[in-house]
Amino acid sequence: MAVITFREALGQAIAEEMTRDANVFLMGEEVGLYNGAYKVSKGLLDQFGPKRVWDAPISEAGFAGLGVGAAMVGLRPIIEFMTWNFGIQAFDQIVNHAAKMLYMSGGQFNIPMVFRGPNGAAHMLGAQHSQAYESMITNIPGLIVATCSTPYDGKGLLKSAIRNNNPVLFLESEMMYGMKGEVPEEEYLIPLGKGDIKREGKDVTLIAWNKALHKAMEAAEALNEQGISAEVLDPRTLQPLDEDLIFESVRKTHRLVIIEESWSFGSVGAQISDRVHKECFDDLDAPVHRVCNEFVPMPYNEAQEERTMPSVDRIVKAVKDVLYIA
Amino acid sequence: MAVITFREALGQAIAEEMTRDANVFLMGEEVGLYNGAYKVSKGLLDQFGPKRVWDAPISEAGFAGLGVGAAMVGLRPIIEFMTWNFGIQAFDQIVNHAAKMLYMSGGQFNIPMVFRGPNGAAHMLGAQHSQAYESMITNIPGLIVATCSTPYDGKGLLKSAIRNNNPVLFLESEMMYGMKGEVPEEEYLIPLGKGDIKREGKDVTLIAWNKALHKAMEAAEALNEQGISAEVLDPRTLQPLDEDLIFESVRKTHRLVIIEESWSFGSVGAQISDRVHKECFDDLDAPVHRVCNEFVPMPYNEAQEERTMPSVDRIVKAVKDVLYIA
Amino acid sequence: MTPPKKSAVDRDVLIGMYKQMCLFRRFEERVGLAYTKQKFSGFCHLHIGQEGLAVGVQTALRTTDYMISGYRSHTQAIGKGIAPGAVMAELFGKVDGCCRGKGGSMHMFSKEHRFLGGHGIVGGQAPLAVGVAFAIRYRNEDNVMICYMGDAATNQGQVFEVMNMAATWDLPVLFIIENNRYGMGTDITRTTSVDALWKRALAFDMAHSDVDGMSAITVYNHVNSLVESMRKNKKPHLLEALTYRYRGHSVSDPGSYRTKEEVEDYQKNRDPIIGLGRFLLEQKFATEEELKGFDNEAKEKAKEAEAFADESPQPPVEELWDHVLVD
Amino acid sequence: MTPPKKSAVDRDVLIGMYKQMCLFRRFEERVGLAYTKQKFSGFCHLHIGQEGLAVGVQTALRTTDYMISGYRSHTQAIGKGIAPGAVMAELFGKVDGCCRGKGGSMHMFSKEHRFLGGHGIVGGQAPLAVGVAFAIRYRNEDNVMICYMGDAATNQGQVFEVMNMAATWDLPVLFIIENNRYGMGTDITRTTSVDALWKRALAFDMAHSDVDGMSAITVYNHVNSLVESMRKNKKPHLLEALTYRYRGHSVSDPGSYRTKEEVEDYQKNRDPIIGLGRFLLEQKFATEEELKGFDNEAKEKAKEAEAFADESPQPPVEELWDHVLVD
Ligand SMILES: Cc1ncc(C[n+]2csc(CCOP(=O)(O)OP(=O)(O)O)c2C)c(N)n1
Ligand SMILES: Cc1ncc(C[n+]2csc(CCOP(=O)(O)OP(=O)(O)O)c2C)c(N)n1
Ligand SMILES: [Mg+2]
Ligand SMILES: [Mg+2]
Repeated sequence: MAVITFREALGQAIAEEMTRDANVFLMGEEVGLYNGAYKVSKGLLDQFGPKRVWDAPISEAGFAGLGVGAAMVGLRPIIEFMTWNFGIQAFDQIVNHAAKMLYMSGGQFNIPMVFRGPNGAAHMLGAQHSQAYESMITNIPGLIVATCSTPYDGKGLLKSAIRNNNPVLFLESEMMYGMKGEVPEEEYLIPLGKGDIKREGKDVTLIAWNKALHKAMEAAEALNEQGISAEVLDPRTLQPLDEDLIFESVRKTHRLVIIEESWSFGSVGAQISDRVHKECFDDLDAPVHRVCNEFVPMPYNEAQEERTMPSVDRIVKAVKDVLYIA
Repeated sequence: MAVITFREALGQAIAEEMTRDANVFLMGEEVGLYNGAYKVSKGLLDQFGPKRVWDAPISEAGFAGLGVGAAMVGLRPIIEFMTWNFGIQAFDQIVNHAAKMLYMSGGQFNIPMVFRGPNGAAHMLGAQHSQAYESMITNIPGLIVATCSTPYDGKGLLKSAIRNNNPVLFLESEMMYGMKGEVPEEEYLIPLGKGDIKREGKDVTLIAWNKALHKAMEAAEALNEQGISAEVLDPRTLQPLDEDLIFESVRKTHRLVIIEESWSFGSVGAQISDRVHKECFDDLDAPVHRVCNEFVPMPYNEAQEERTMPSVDRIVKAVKDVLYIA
Repeated sequence: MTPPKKSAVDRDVLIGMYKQMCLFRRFEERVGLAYTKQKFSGFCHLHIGQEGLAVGVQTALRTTDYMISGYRSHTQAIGKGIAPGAVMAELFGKVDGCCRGKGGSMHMFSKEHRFLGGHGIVGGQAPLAVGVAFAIRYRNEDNVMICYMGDAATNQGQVFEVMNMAATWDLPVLFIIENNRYGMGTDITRTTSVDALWKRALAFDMAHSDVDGMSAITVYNHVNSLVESMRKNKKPHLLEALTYRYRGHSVSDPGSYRTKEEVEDYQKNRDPIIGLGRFLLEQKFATEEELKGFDNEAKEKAKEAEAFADESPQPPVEELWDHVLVD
Repeated sequence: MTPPKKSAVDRDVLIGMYKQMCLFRRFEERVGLAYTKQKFSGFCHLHIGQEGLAVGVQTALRTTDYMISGYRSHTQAIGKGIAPGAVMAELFGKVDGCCRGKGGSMHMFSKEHRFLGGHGIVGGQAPLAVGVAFAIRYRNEDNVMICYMGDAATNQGQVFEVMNMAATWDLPVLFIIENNRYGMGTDITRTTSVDALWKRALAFDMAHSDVDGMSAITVYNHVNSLVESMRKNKKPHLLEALTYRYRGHSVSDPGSYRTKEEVEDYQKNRDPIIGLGRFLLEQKFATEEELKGFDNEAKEKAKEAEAFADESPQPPVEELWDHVLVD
């Protein structure tokens, strides 16, 4: 099996789907001539030409809405936000148009498109370039929200997202673009709406996604050395959540810690916690614990940024709390 | 005590604070010559003149950002969104600028301003005019989010919001503007961050805010006739939440039902549920139950809209579920 | 009195436009009445007075062209092909409404007739229109995209953003500003620094023009030539149509921000139906009785539309769960 | 060789501008080096090549005027009064940084010097600037608000929205487009339909002009007269400054989208420091040695700034909890 970077895996997914379906096109800032701000779309302009790979002006509301309009009449746009921090400018087109078109039109106009780009903090980019947006966008019916923690998941999920006939918001990660992983040569798709047990365990369930998944895996290793068996569950799709997989795991371990590199208030983690407490109330030996970003805008200072984000230590501590051990 | 409408109470709050502080000004669509789309600002243009009451073009990002800039240099803007459905166009200025300016500048530039307008569904306005936004905006540090269910609360909280030296997002309700209530003639303020027990009870706690509060009160009456004593708690401020008041009530009743006229996923209700389960795990006799909008864009059809929103019946049923009675 | 110049536009086209304007007028009047009779609720924005623009534009189009508009679009939807009954049923929230009662007054859609919506976010339809124009170029069609917006919508940031893209990439979208002088209760001159809205095109080196939106013939001739050249050169165009609405912003707007005289001047001296009727008489294309007959036909159609909507059943409540996502 | 025309601008002002440009150049060079020495990380966008505009504008201002910019604003911040050491310390995330290490390269602020930020959302600073200009009018001050933005920022919707408001309400904001021909790796002509960015003002009947941003003197004279008239008539102005950046978009950009020849042409034939230096020599306002001396002074100041930043301690980690809300 080939070992490629995350950005190559995502780039392959786009290239394969553009080859398969002439209606698929890519638009975003720097995606063409510059080969992508993070080189995800490297080579696509040469391969598919300027009619299918478009360098957009810095007008997120405009080109996001352009994508929605094109999707209404049969094209299948991939709209890249250089980062999701700039995607917020397109929330009117995403929330008020893409998410509602099928419903308002009584089923006439579905919107088969993908909005994608890096989400969450990278390293020392300051408050305006370090936000995670899943908590806001998963609240909205009519949108599918998916993310990925490995090159393998990234390629398989992005292919499914592009083929999906609804608006899919796809959250990548700047810091993981260079990560390497095994990716099969032959075509494969990973279904949306299905989570993945990344590590079996029996004493506690850790739920984490995107970059935070790897901190959870690291914590699971550290816990393993202390005789604590942690199961690590990656939901992959955040809306709709794979509740069956989550409940099944929690009913096995009876303890849950949710890790997310975003603010805690009304987050995806808060939703998972509410649902687990409701459906697994009698299976829980302790309340759900959560490890999130501190409730502050992202500081630039390196040490402050590090302390703001979840760390392996904070995860290990949360597990001990949920196990009521020192 | 005078009995006035909700809109008059809010209008009085603005007029009093504009009289008290020459730096306070009001800007929004139709707030001046038209006396306000919902007549909240009726008479303010005549009273304070065109230098302090500004009719804005339909440019929400623009005039929201104008407010943030004016607040950076000592003015105290009140920015009205005709409804919060249009406020989403200003999310970049609210989330990326107003919420972060103090932090990014290392404490130099606080943003004393209020963004206000009606939030949530009214009656048969369709998908694009019926959204509740508190779930999205309460996720963001650096913003205070407050709402109100009575004319009395509205006036007192809005005065506090205008005097607060941080950005306060104030959520009103179209359907309640005409509601009448007792409002003292003498000046009074209601502190932000403090909830309010609207009805004492001992068997179950109902938490609801804005328009949904009145459905909770109606349900409490219906339950009372069935011998069930429901406590109704109005958090008033959604960010930061009055967790002490909430925990105190739940520790007394041991059962909690949260009612919100917004989508459930990662909502304020999900956050309250997560916190209550965490801090009152041993006090709960049943998991927290929630009554929310169905997870669909708002239908226009009257019966469908009614079924989509929380109803007194659904609240009563949830209470019976949490009490494990048929 | 010099004899009137012979009409460049042939009789059938003119008669067709006259009938269509009568239908639009009578339909919207009946909608207003139905609202007061509480047959439906929520927002309702009537297009009465702006029929000359709607009919002039529609008559210049092919059925394969696309159209999108804001919330004041009941009759633009009918013009594009949605049956009056289906529009009225949608207003009444009925299952035979063009969106099965889930869209309402501001959200009329028809995939079949390429009417891509009524939309409730001012200016929000402009990026959608440019996306459709993008698809037209992508598939080398020679259709055009008609994008209506109000005068006040021209101050929306996303409208500027997509005008730049349409002009930069040559996308065949005709932006039509329905300048009825007001955005709700605000005279457009109070919130806009330019004295003519077509000037917005100067920021994009975009082709532009203005037209008397109260004259169906003028609009028809003007738009006819515009769209023909756009089908070839694919370039966008910004058209400012000077028009006027007789009713309030919405059915619940008292309209205190303008004088009765101003409204009456338009109704008496610039009404699009009276104007075309007079021209038809001058050209001997129709008689007074025939004009009367066309109007009665229109009233009848409006009446039938209401009857259809009355009889249409409510949609099943559980249909609220449909059309959130497709499989 | 006809004798050079006598300078309209007096010697001290010119010498001051020359020194300031040397400081800005040497400071940013040292910042670039410090980045490669990994003294700090994250984004870093250098202003090298655009000093003529920064100094020409700053020299025409009063200290009471306000300034706001984007993320390429280290030296605009210094020009407005923030000590070079405080800017460098902020880059290093130190406690003596102008924002206590919490802002970073893109977010330099000074309330005292009325520098209202570096901002990282392209175009996001424009509405803030118009709000400050609104406050200037509100309080009848005769200050002006300088709002820098990049060429690519002119395609942001919120920029158009506030230009309309500034022009409609006469708000004293000078929008300065730093047209360095590129937005990251995209030549502005590839995403913009107009061939000159000042044309954006035509959409708002706003006063506009352009200027050679590579000549400090030209900029100074031009802006000097602009701001004087703006202090009286309160009207906004759109100034397109044609300038150029010698380094990549950010420190991590290879810059493959433009030729070496293009960059070198500016560096050799249009460099603002060389240009002003030559003029000073022609005017006998300075000798080669003195020019050399000024440059050495600049290097020294840049060195001191780095030393200051090196010595400045890290902020306490728990300060991450401060400055979220004020009491
Ligand atoms: C983004 C947004 N802001 C505000 C509103 C509220 N609103 C609805 S219609 C309207 C006036 C629009 O006037 P214009 O564009 O001239 O259209 P007209 O009603 O005259 O046809 C306003 C402010 C909205 N629907 N969308
Ligand atoms: C709203 C938004 N979209 C995208 C970005 C990413 N980005 C940062 S700088 C830049 C290019 C801006 O170019 P220009 O405005 O010309 O400024 P310059 O860098 O040339 O000074 C882009 C696309 C951003 N910061 N904000
Ligand atoms: Mg109008
Ligand atoms: Mg540039």
